[in-house]
Amino acid sequence: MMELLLAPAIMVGIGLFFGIILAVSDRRLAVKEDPRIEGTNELLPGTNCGACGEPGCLPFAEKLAAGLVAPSGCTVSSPDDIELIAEYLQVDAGAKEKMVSRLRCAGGNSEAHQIAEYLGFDSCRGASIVSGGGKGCSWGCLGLGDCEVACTFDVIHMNDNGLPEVDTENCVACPDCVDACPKDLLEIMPLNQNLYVQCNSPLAGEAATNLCKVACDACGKCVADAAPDLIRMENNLPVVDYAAGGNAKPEATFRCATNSIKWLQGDQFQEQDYASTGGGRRYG
Amino acid sequence: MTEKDPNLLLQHAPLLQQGMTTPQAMRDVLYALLPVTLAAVWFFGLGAILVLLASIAGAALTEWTFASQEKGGESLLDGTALLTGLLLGLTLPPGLPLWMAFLGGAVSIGLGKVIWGGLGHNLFNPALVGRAFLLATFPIAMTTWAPLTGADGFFTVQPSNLALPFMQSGTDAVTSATPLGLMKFEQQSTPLVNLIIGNTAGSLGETSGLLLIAGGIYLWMRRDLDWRIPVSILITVMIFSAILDMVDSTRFPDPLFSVFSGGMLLGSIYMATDPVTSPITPKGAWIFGVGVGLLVVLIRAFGGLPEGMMYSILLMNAATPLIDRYTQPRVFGRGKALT
Amino acid sequence: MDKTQNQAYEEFIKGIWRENPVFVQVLGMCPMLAVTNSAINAFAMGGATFFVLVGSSFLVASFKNLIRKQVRISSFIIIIATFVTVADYTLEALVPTVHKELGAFIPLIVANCMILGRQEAFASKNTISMAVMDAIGMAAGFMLALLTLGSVREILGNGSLFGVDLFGPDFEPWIIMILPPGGFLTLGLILLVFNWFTVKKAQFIDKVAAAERSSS
Amino acid sequence: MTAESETVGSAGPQMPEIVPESPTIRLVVTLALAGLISGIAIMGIYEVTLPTITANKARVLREGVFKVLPGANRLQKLIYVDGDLAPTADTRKDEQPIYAGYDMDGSFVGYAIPGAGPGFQDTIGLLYGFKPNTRQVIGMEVLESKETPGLGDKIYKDAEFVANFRQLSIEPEIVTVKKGKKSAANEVDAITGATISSKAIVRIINETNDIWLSRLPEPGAEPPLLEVQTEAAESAKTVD
Amino acid sequence: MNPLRLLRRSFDHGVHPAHLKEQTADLPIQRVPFVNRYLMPLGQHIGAPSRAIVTVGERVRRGQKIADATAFVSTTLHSPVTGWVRKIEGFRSMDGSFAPAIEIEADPYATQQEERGDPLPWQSLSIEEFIAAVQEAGIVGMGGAAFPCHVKFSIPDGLKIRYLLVNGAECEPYLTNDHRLMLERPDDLLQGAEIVRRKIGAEETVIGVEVNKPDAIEILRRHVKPDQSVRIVPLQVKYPQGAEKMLIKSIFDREIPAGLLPRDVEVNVNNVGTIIAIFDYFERAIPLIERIVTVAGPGAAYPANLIVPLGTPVREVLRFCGGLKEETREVIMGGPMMGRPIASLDVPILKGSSGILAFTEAETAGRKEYPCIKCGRCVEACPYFLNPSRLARLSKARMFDEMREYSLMDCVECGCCTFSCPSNIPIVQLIRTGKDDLRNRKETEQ
Amino acid sequence: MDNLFWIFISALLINNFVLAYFLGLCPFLGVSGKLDTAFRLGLATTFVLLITALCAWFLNTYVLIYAPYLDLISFIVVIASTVQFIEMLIKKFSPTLFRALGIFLPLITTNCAILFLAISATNRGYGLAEGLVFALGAGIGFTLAMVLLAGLREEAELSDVPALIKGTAMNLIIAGILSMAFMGFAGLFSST
Ligand SMILES: Cc1cc2nc3c(=O)[nH]c(=O)nc-3n(C[C@H](O)[C@H](O)[C@H](O)COP(=O)(O)O)c2cc1C
Ligand SMILES: Cc1cc2nc3c(=O)[nH]c(=O)nc-3n(C[C@H](O)[C@H](O)[C@H](O)COP(=O)(O)O)c2cc1C
Ligand SMILES: Cc1cc2nc3c(=O)[nH]c(=O)nc-3n(C[C@H](O)[C@H](O)[C@H](O)COP(=O)(O)O)c2cc1C
Ligand SMILES: Cc1cc2nc3c(=O)[nH]c(=O)nc-3n(C[C@H](O)[C@H](O)[C@H](O)CO)c2cc1C
Ligand code: SF4
Ligand code: SF4
Ligand code: SF4
Ligand code: SF4
Ligand code: FES
Repeated sequence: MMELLLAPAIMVGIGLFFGIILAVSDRRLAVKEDPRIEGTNELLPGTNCGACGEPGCLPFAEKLAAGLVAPSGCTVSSPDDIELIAEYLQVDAGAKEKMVSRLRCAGGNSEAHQIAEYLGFDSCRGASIVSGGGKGCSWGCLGLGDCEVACTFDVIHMNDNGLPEVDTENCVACPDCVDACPKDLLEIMPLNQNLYVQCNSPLAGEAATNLCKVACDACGKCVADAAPDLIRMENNLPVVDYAAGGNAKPEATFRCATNSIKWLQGDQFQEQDYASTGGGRRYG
Repeated sequence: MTEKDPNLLLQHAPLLQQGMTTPQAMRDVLYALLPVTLAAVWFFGLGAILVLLASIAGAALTEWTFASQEKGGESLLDGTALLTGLLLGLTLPPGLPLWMAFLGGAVSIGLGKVIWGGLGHNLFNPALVGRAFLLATFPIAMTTWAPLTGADGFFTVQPSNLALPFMQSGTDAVTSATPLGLMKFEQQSTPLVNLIIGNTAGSLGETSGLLLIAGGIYLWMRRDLDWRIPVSILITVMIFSAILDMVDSTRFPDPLFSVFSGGMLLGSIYMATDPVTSPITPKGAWIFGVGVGLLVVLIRAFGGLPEGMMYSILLMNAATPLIDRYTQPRVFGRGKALT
Repeated sequence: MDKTQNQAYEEFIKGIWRENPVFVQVLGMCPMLAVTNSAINAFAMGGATFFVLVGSSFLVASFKNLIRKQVRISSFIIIIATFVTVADYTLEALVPTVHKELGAFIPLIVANCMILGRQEAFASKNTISMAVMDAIGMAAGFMLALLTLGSVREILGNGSLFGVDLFGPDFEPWIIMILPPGGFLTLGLILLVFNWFTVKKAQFIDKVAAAERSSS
Repeated sequence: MTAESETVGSAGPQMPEIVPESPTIRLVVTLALAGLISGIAIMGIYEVTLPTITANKARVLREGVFKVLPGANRLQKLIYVDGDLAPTADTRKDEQPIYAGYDMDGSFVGYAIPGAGPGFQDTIGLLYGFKPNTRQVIGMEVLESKETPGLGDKIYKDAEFVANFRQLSIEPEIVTVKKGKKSAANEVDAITGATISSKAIVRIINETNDIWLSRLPEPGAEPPLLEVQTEAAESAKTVD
Repeated sequence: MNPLRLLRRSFDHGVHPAHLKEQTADLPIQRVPFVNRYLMPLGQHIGAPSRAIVTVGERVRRGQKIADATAFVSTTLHSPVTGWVRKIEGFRSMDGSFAPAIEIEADPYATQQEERGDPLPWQSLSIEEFIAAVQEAGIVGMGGAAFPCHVKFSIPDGLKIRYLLVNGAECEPYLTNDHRLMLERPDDLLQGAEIVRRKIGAEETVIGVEVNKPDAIEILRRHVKPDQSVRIVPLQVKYPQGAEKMLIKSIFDREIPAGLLPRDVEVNVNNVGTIIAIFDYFERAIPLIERIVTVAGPGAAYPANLIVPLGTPVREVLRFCGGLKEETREVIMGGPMMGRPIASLDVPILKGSSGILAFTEAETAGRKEYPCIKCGRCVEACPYFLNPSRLARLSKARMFDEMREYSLMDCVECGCCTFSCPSNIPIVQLIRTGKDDLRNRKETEQ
Repeated sequence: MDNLFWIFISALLINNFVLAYFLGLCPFLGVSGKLDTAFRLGLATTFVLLITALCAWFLNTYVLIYAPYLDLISFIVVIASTVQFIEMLIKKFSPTLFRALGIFLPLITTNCAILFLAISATNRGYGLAEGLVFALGAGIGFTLAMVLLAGLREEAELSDVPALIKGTAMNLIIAGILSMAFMGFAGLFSST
């Protein structure tokens, strides 16, 4: 009988002993931290991509819990997830506008000229330090795909024309590609800003079009055709300023001789068919 | 003057190159091993050629199958797969069934190289990964040492060589013991002359000390190997075996025996020096060598196995990233007060 | 009714492939590698794990409302440890030879993170029936992994499967397979094959989807 | 624990609960209660399986002892206390027993002595039979070893090797010689390719002898078989 | 410290490329004729670009100031020819980008005779006036870096210069312009050095020359005048002996700590060409409007050493010496180890252009890249004791923290690593890419 | 003394907990990405192993002689509680030490190396000194394996490891090769 009682007795003893020690020390030794941080962190996607502007998900969670940022700052989470976090923290989700990465260049293999051949480290950053990489237009895309490599979410793919295509649907607007491009051609912007200038060349007239068929020659027609103040010329390039002007309309693009201002809906470079141009990456 | 501009090339400076290329270095090692290979055939007969070919075939085939697909078979051309196969073959016992040698070659390249991303990316010596695998997989066959060529002379092929794939080699093999085995288990020494010439039992390529050293000198003259590694290994081994020998000369062999027996020379000249898996810094090379030396003496003197060269190199391969990390040279103008 | 049945099936099936505890979640590696040098041992370990996982999931799901968050881990461990002790003694009584082979690894089931993980992540938040289905699925997935590994290692390492000789006496066993390195290497290669399958499957699905898109 | 369980989450994000403070006393009681229930459960299974397990163990032990002491079919457990070998029924964990084997008539056959020591890979545990009047080892059985299959495991799989220990003199001490070189009564033919394991066995026996021989009484003065204790001895809980 | 070092006058590591100087070493300096179009980029030096002070259409005289300094680390530009300003706008520059430049059309009827003025009374100038004069002359370092010279001469309070070190190492293969200057104008060089030495208050002038130019050492030794405090030091032939930190290590056995400058070890380093430019300004009142350029390389039809007015398009310089051979594939400005390839022959000669090298298929093609085999040759070549193999791999993987940890920024891009790499890895290029990455990152972090 | 030495060497090299016994694989595979972290985890584990040896000895000597069947459950409860208690102490009194080592403690308590140590020290009948030496050898051996793997993984980070094998598969294979290399220590100091 003694035997039989011994096991439960020991277990209860151990349980009580440590239960009490731990409970007491929990009170005495407790170091306070916001328990919601961990909870919030669990709700975040955990990709640590940095799209929110923080070094990772946990720091973002800390700021969330402290009320310094809104849940919608995480562009990776789906709207439902954002709602969930907002609900959990009892805060407002914040306005969320779909942002995507856009390429300020349309001069692929079939439009822009090479003036010299580049050989070496197979990357745009590498090429850009060797006399600019040999592309005639020294502001244009080098087409070696650093942005493709940098994209954490695998939504950038080089097309047959040697230009990166962003899958706008899945782009989460993290700035990886922006950071990677040595020519600073990618920019993060709201998806619904449809009027977009796909050129980065500050040259005007023939100087521009000699280097690239689709370069903006700074003729200014688009400025004239758009709502007043919506577009202005700066450094030989049109700048669309949604804050300053009225409604953007596709009409502004109609008279552009070089097709460098576009009315974009969804992905860039949709209508082009490059199969006929021979395709392939420009170098090796 | 051509009126038309040449289509200029943009290639980053410097445009001058020293001249040595990686495939050339690999070929040099193959050349350096040629005499050793011939000696293996001389001592062990036709069977040696078969074992070497089997392991080279295993290595080359694996390289070709896996590593070359995207690069269009080019990676075979740099010669490293052949070298790995040959080096593995040289560490195998003469009587090993051919299918095992083939498997070893395949494992060397498969587990030792391809999986890591191919040439230059592996962190363990591929040939030794293959050998360690074989030793752990077929310990009996791998420690059964066929004697030198017998009556058949050149045409000697051990019956065990011809075992069917996946089948045992049979137990009737004539065996002999390696100098190290004799020393360890029977406290019996082998004359130094035999060790230097190479007419002793052992792995195909490890027996002839003289030719191994000659090849090493060739590689050193061609600047293909880091002399610090073999030198530090051999010195460490000499010092520590001398100490042990003084303590108990029946149990522990003398320094020269230690250096000329077993895989010591093959390992320290050709395998510990594998550039890919040894430290890149000069100081690291010294540490690496001393580490290999200490481990070899430890395993040979106190371990369960008579030979420890392979394990020592593999263990130091594992430590190489750490060694490299902590032996970075002092950058010019840094870490020193203005003098 | 139909819906819950579906869901129960879903919980069950996910553990076997999509969320396989070993191949996908990489949990419970220690028992996985330590006891899989033969298929029989793998089977016994799988069985014991099955018993412990299903039993403790059942209990945890039953008492989930009683267990306070602060002491939930401790309580889970006590529950699991109890089941393990039961399994341990039962095995020792019924199959002493297997028990001796498995050695210390039966008690170590307590530390198998997969089991605790399921309590934390699933059983303590779901109904009893779902918890049990999930546990069965996970345990089956674990068993599947154990048996795969155990069979490969036994076939190559010993020329037999479940103790039955396969290749005759002349077979040269690959001894490394039953040694520790063999465990690591085989599991690594199996994971490689698993990844390969997953990628191929994804590619296949992509291809089908692309074909559908272009035809429509 | 927490870090591991994070990787487990399966069904997408679930709302983490915000834990309300619970009174300390409740936590302690929950734990104690869990302990109580578990204690009872374990006690239960232990009681249920105990007879079978003890019987199993006793059988293994008996088989082992009888194997290394040919001719014996009864045994009794002995421990060394205060300079004396005394029969005992129960051993504490820190006590190392040996076994005396007796034949049908109850006359003494020899001692079965357990020993352990490092082998090639891990500890080797064994039991050997020792006959004090001839000062011979008369049987040896490996109980536990992790030696390499195909090589080291020959120490118990190779009948020839095990046969070495049927009639092995321990004077002056047992030595290993190369296979086929056995020429004296105290020599053991090593297994080819597993010299280390062979030597380990011999060394373990020699070392165990060093401990036990001095503790054994004069030949002829062995403790007699105490009938009352046989049952208890058979149900001895542990061998190792 | 290696006691032998003082004997052999060298630094540790480094490489030994073939000298390849035979092509031009014996060719006296010639003057290229004037052409009709010159292009003067406003940013020819390190530091802030200059500001044009002429207008389109304006007539300018040879030697007339056409652009002014915009900051202390900035300098002036002078018209290389007499003619008219035609354009001031973006032109393709050496690095491939478009940068503002002044286009001048030469007056075909002008004599283009430089107006040799009176010597400046340099003896009586205060150090501040001297520095202002150097800036006014538009003189920059001619050793390659094109660092505004006057900045180097302004020594902060508390520091003192003991040695004026004249860099005549010319360690780059092919180049012989410094060599020719030393041979042809030894007196001017010694006098120029004397001017600088006195002005910056140095005790001694040390001229370091690699021993593969024995004639230069000879001539200089012979021409030293008793009142000139000059020492000629022969140096071991080893690349990059001419890098100033290596030079100081070789000659004075002092290691300049990372981040510090020669002046912190009481030395001021100047290239031979720089000293000559200073001589020209103070003794002849000619500002920096032309420089010596070596045209060489396997692709050059007629190699030469030339006096070239700044702003002359490369195409015209090449045309003067017979153009490029058919098989030419690459044209490099500067030496083969550190020079930069150009994408177009229209780019002009700048203040820092020491050479135009043309390379053919043989030097440029067939460089198959293999993976790094960690052979350590680059580690043993790097004169800065970096781990180039690792830096290259880190740069490829964009591991920024590790790049800093391994002192990526300390690389001077000398090219020893790439030179010695058996796997043909473009290590320097990778390191430069990594440097750019790190710099951009620092910007975005701020 | 000899015995203690062999226990130490055996746990450290010959029967390395990770590479020969497959213990503590969760942290071995999970926390070996960074050298620094791996090293600190190793230290923390060594510490917990030592505590475990102490607890196990205490339980074996004073509690389990009365109820041996409670070994498993009492080990796990007592060790976990003790470690948790120590963790709280460290967190309170040395935040730096906590950040360096303490954060790993909860991770370690549930790993199987700890439990194995307690159980096998019991089964082998180790006394206090033997238990502690065993724990020390095991801990250092674990740290050694961790540090080697972490160094290799950091280096492999810069290699072109094929995507299919990157991650756990690669880590397992590295562990396999390491384990193969550690086989060289078999029989160390037992052959004499
Ligand atoms: C993978 C491997 C496992 C081994 N296992 C054992 C073993 O378990 N027991 C043993 O005594 N020797 C083992 N050996 C062999 C020993 O290292 C040693 O070579 C052998 O004991 C020497 O015996 P011999 O002198 O009869 O050849 C093994 C060798 C290898 C390569
Ligand atoms: C790798 C390297 C090599 C150099 N080689 C030379 C050289 O051969 N001759 C030279 O005058 N300057 C050379 N320099 C430039 C010197 O470091 C230093 O900038 C120059 O001598 C200073 O003089 P300056 O400002 O008058 O040009 C080299 C620089 C580097 C980084
Ligand atoms: C503020 C400042 C002061 C300098 N002072 C000196 C100096 O006293 N002596 C000198 O030789 N160079 C001086 N330099 C120039 C550099 O040492 C060096 O010539 C220039 O950075 C190019 O060197 P490189 O050709 O080796 O890259 C100075 C540079 C700066 C930015
Ligand atoms: C001096 C030298 C030694 C080498 N030693 C080996 C060796 O021991 N084993 C091997 O597989 N490859 C060796 N190689 C070839 C090559 O480095 C090896 O295949 C790479 O490890 C594969 O990535 C050697 C190469 C050189 C230049
Ligand atoms: S956008 Fe930039 S990074 Fe992308 S391919 Fe073009 S140049 Fe390269
Ligand atoms: S219409 Fe086209 S070419 Fe003209 S300014 Fe606008 S974008 Fe440029
Ligand atoms: S380029 Fe940089 S890394 Fe390479 S050798 Fe020169 S200083 Fe060293
Ligand atoms: S020289 Fe080239 S191959 Fe050798 S270590 Fe350096 S980068 Fe690697
Ligand atoms: S299962 Fe062993 S540490 Fe997790």
